[in-house]
Amino acid sequence: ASADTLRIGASPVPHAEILEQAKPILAEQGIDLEIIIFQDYILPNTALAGGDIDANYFQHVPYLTSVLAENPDFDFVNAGDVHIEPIGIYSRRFESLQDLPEGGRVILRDSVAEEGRILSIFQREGVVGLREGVAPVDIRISDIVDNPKNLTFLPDIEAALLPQVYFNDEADAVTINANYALGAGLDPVADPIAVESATDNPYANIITVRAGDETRPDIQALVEVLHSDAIRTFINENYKGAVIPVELQ
Amino acid sequence: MISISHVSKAFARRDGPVVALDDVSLHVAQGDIYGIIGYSGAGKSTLLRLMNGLEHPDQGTVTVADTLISAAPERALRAVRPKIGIIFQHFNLLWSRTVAGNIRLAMQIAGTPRAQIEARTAELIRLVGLEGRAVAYPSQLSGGQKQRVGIARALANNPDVLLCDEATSALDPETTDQILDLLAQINRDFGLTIALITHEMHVVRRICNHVAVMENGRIVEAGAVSDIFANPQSAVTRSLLRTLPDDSADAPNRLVLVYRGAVASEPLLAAAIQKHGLPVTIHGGRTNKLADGPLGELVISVDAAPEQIAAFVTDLNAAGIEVHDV
Amino acid sequence: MISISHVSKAFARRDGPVVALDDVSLHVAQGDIYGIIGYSGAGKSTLLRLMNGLEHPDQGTVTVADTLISAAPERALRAVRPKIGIIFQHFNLLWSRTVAGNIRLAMQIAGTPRAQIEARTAELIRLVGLEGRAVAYPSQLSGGQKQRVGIARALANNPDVLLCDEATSALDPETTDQILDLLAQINRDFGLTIALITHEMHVVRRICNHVAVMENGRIVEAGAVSDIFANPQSAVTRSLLRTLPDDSADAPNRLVLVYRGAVASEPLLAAAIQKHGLPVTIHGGRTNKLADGPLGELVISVDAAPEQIAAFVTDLNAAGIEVHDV
Amino acid sequence: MFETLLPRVDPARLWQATLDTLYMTAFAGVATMLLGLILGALLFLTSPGQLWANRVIYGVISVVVNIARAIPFIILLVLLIPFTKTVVGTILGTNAALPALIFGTAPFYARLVEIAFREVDRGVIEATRAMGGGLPTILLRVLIPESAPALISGLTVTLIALVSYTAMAGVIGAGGLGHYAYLEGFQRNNQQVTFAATGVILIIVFAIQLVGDRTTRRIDKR
Amino acid sequence: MFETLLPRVDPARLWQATLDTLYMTAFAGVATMLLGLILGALLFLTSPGQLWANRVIYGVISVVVNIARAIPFIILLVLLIPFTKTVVGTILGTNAALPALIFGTAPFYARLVEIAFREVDRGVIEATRAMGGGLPTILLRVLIPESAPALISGLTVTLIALVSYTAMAGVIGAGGLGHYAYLEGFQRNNQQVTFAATGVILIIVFAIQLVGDRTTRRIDKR
Ligand SMILES: Nc1ncnc2c1ncn2[C@@H]1O[C@H](COP(=O)(O)OP(=O)(O)OP(=O)(O)O)[C@@H](O)[C@H]1O
Ligand SMILES: Nc1ncnc2c1ncn2[C@@H]1O[C@H](COP(=O)(O)OP(=O)(O)OP(=O)(O)O)[C@@H](O)[C@H]1O
Ligand SMILES: [Mg+2]
Ligand SMILES: [Mg+2]
Repeated sequence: ASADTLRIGASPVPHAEILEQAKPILAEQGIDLEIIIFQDYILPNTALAGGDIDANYFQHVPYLTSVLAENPDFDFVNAGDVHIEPIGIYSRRFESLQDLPEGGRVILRDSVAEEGRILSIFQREGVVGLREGVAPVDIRISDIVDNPKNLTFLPDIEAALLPQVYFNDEADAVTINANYALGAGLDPVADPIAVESATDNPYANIITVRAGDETRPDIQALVEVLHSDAIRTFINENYKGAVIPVELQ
Repeated sequence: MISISHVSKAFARRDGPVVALDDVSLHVAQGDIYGIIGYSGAGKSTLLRLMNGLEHPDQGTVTVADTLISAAPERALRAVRPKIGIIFQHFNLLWSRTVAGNIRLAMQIAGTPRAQIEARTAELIRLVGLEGRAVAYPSQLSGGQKQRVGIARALANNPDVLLCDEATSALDPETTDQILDLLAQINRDFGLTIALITHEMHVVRRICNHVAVMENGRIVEAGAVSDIFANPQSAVTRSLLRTLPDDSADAPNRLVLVYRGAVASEPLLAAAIQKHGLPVTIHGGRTNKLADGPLGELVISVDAAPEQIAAFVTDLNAAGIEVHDV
Repeated sequence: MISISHVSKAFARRDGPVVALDDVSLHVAQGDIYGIIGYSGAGKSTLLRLMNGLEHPDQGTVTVADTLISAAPERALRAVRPKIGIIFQHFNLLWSRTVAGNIRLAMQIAGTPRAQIEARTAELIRLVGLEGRAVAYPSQLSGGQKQRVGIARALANNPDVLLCDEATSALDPETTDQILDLLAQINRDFGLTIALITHEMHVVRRICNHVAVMENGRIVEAGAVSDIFANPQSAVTRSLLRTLPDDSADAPNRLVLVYRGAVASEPLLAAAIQKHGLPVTIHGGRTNKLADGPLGELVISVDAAPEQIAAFVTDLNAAGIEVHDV
Repeated sequence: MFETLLPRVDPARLWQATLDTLYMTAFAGVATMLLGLILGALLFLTSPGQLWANRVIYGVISVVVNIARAIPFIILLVLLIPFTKTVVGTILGTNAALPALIFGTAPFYARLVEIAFREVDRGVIEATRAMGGGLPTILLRVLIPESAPALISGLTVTLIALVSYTAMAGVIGAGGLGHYAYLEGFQRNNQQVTFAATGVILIIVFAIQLVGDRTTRRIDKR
Repeated sequence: MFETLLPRVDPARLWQATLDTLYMTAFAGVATMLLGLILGALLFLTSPGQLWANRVIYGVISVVVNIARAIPFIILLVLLIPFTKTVVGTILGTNAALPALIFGTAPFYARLVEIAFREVDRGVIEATRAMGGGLPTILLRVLIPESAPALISGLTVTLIALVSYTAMAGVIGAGGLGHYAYLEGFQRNNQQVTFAATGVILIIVFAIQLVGDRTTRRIDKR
């Protein structure tokens, strides 16, 4: 039976929650899905490279690309896109990013993989200008070249605490990942003052496996289940637009 | 001043209780120097600790200076304790404080003004002979020096009552005498009441006016020192009395007769007295069984003309007795 | 057995060094019981601690049983130490072990077989009079009881050399005598060499054959006990000797004469001796200055017919002397 | 020097993180010491067989102390948000981290204080009582000075734990070296930052240890 | 009962988390105790003025101990990956968490052991040396028994710190109550899980404290 065990590393929310839905379905196919939760973005890839897990599910393609560039000994491939989590920007004081005052304070989560992603929203709204020629995933706050409002970006807060930060009105704007917004009773579609677009979003979260494993039947079964209607329905109903299943070609 | 009435006290132990005090009654009047003697483990320390409420009796009452110590709440005890000094058997000094610091503590607790504390501390250090060691820590002191710090500390607040648990056991005789003289003087001048545990009879003899003899948690004999010394009733007392040293060495115009070995047991002095017919006062003496045979010493004084004495001494010398003139 | 040669030792202190030992030399022969006396702080404990290497001299050498203790590495010291028992001034018992456990420790260190340990422990507990207290912890013992545990522990390994630092200072005279007799017996039977610090002259008198008198870190006098006692040279020694008690109370066929107050100073006995012409041996006696006046006691024996003695006693009684027949 | 040795470390940020760590450690350290002493003294005095022996008070303090020690830091942080908001005025930054840091480490020090007090010779406490000394005297003039070496060593241990504890305060933007090492070094796979930040942490830790050891040895007069 | 009182808590998962915590605490606890005793004894014996006084050894142990205490847990975890992989065979799960837990807490206990040993009466150590006792005797028959109350209390403190420390081991999938409370309770905003998991942590903590306190009092014969 152990031959049928598939060990997958995942971020806690929503990745692990989605996998939990897939677990009974895979069990019917004789695959025992073992979910290992990671809270950081380094160890899941370390564990994958070391063979401690068979796959992981926490990162998006731009992040994987930069990881592979930095770690030549990693040989990973994308076994399939699963979902997109559009990031929302919330404010208790203002209606839009353009309304943010001179010298306003913006709070970001402490995930370096998402800094560039969030700043891109500010660029899209015309509030800041970013350095040209830097890959989105590598953009840092230090890459802001044009900041007419003189906004301050504070990037150090644990993602799960951000709803509290918002409720306590600690800053002019707070970015909150949709799943945490949902957990805190916010509407991740209606409440934000700016949202990342769901279409053409390069930040689809993927199943990553060691090269060659993408053809393993159990991996393929997993991806298939994650793409199944049952899971798509679960995502849509449970996350109410905060997590969006990827479009299937 | 101190009234102990039908007090009993037992300590719980794995294999049953140890009775430390068994129906003990004792009365120490104001101004008394009351000795408590007895064998090791007789209950002396326990009795003393009842007198300032460090230990509470299972039965009976303890009254000190009109305070019912045995039933007083801690708050009431705190009020009377600065006036009840105690010298502990094991000193109980703070290792973190110097000699001066340890003495100061007692006065700081009593709320003595700072300037007064300094002066008194210096005075006490001098009294117990620790000049120049004021800044030494207990770990740098000899056993007797530690004990003297404990004595100074107990006297710091000019107490009305002083409890001494083997206060001089670690001291040489000279220092012991100095301390005892000091206590006797405070007793005379300020009416200090003292309860004093000791196993040394000469301490009792030197300063106590009353004494209680303890054995197995009971008081077997108590009363005025001269009565007890002259007429010991119990075996314990008699046995303890045998160790008394002699005071006569400081008698005036005295002769010291030393005789060794076989000479010691013969009635030579009596023979000489008979022969010369002199009025010889025998102040004291002792026969000591040394490892290499007996050694006798007698202290006498002779009220006679110098040439009479000289003849007497010559006869004694001829009989093998050394005579020292002091 | 123990050879100390030109040893000096100073302790560093905030305000300059304290010289604890200053050019001290001492020789203790195999089988000696060597007393060390002196005032508090004279350096006695420091000297003793050199003898088992707990302290190292600044200068000079210490040799015990052919081992150069003062320069031996810890490993070599470990080998000889089980045969050098020590009784500490402050006992140094383990609070976590019972009476029996503390005694056992010494034998466990020496590697004694378990069965033997049990038998010897029971024997030692009996020897020091702690029967029934084997399972008590030090915190449940009186001061003297703790000291006796320390004594038992030091004797556990049948040492060749025993170092005693005020080994009986917390003990009553009766227990002290028992312990001293025990030590003397071991000394006789097994040739145990003993170095013994005390401030009690009667301890020296009772068991020592040699004695050294210390003052301010120096040995001011040393030699055979009978020489020193008969002919003390230094002021310290004379002062210490004044405290010797009397051994005569156990003389056979004796009479005890007690006289109080004014009676004490008069030559009454001499007068009676002259009048009756009897061969009176004076074994000893003392004059004690009690708080309420002098109290004298003389121990004599009279080699005469009963009716002669009766007449003699009647005269003494008439002069105000109480006579006890023991 | 920095640029050549550790080109990927931003000295300004490292310096800021160092300041944050020092600030949090110092401030929370002082508060921990005071609160720990008070709680530890209460624990000691109310424990069975001691001067103030009181089952109820001992029980209550024990519960509070244990809860604060047992709860994961981030949950403690969240539980304290209302308190922090009221006292500090914000729930973000170094200041906002202080309540959780203090509540997290003070109970810990309290236990070390309790242990240290229990080692004080009973005879000495008894002597103080015999001189008429009440609780303030026993506490301030006897228990604390007599257990000072253990109190200082315990504080050294606590402060070092606190230094590594401040790393967790990073989750509310309190900065600090631990968080810097984690976020910039570990998360971004920038070994130079990890190395530099950890190095500075070690320097701080050694400084604390050194001062603690020296002080302990200096005041230990046994 | 569970279903009605705390319907949003999965008893099986809570139970599993409890087992994980107990397993990690027990295993790492025993190892911490042994390693801590050894390191603590070395620290004590080699420190200035003690039996084995040796600047170099003391310095080296002090450095190792301080490094392990000062580094943020996750970085310690990463640093230990090669070691863990070799010894445990995997870098994930409860077993993989043990090395980091032990390396994180043993130095801490070592310091408490050092402090406890320093409180042992010098006279007693001296007496043991005077009887010919060497290091093994002094350590096993004197230092440890005479400081046992402080050693046990210190172990209690360490074990409780360990319980809350296991929460951090969750980052490598080690499970445990703290991680469960954080992930399932806090992150998913499920107060019932936070409550239940924290409750179980408290029960464990109190059990440790109770046993520790009892033992301490029983063996303290002063
Ligand atoms: N560790 C130390 N540091 C500083 N001074 C010390 C130390 N140990 C002893 N001394 C000093 O050395 C001198 C001799 O001390 P020692 O203990 O040998 O005296 P002692 O003759 O045994 O006295 P006692 O009869 O009072 O025990 C004393 O003045 C004492 O204060
Ligand atoms: N805390 C205790 N627990 C159990 N037994 C105790 C305790 N304290 C004293 N004892 C016992 O009570 C008896 C009386 O002890 P106490 O200390 O009063 O004797 P002491 O007369 O002062 O003896 P010493 O002259 O040896 O100091 C002893 O047998 C002792 O062992
Ligand atoms: Mg006593
Ligand atoms: Mg001495």
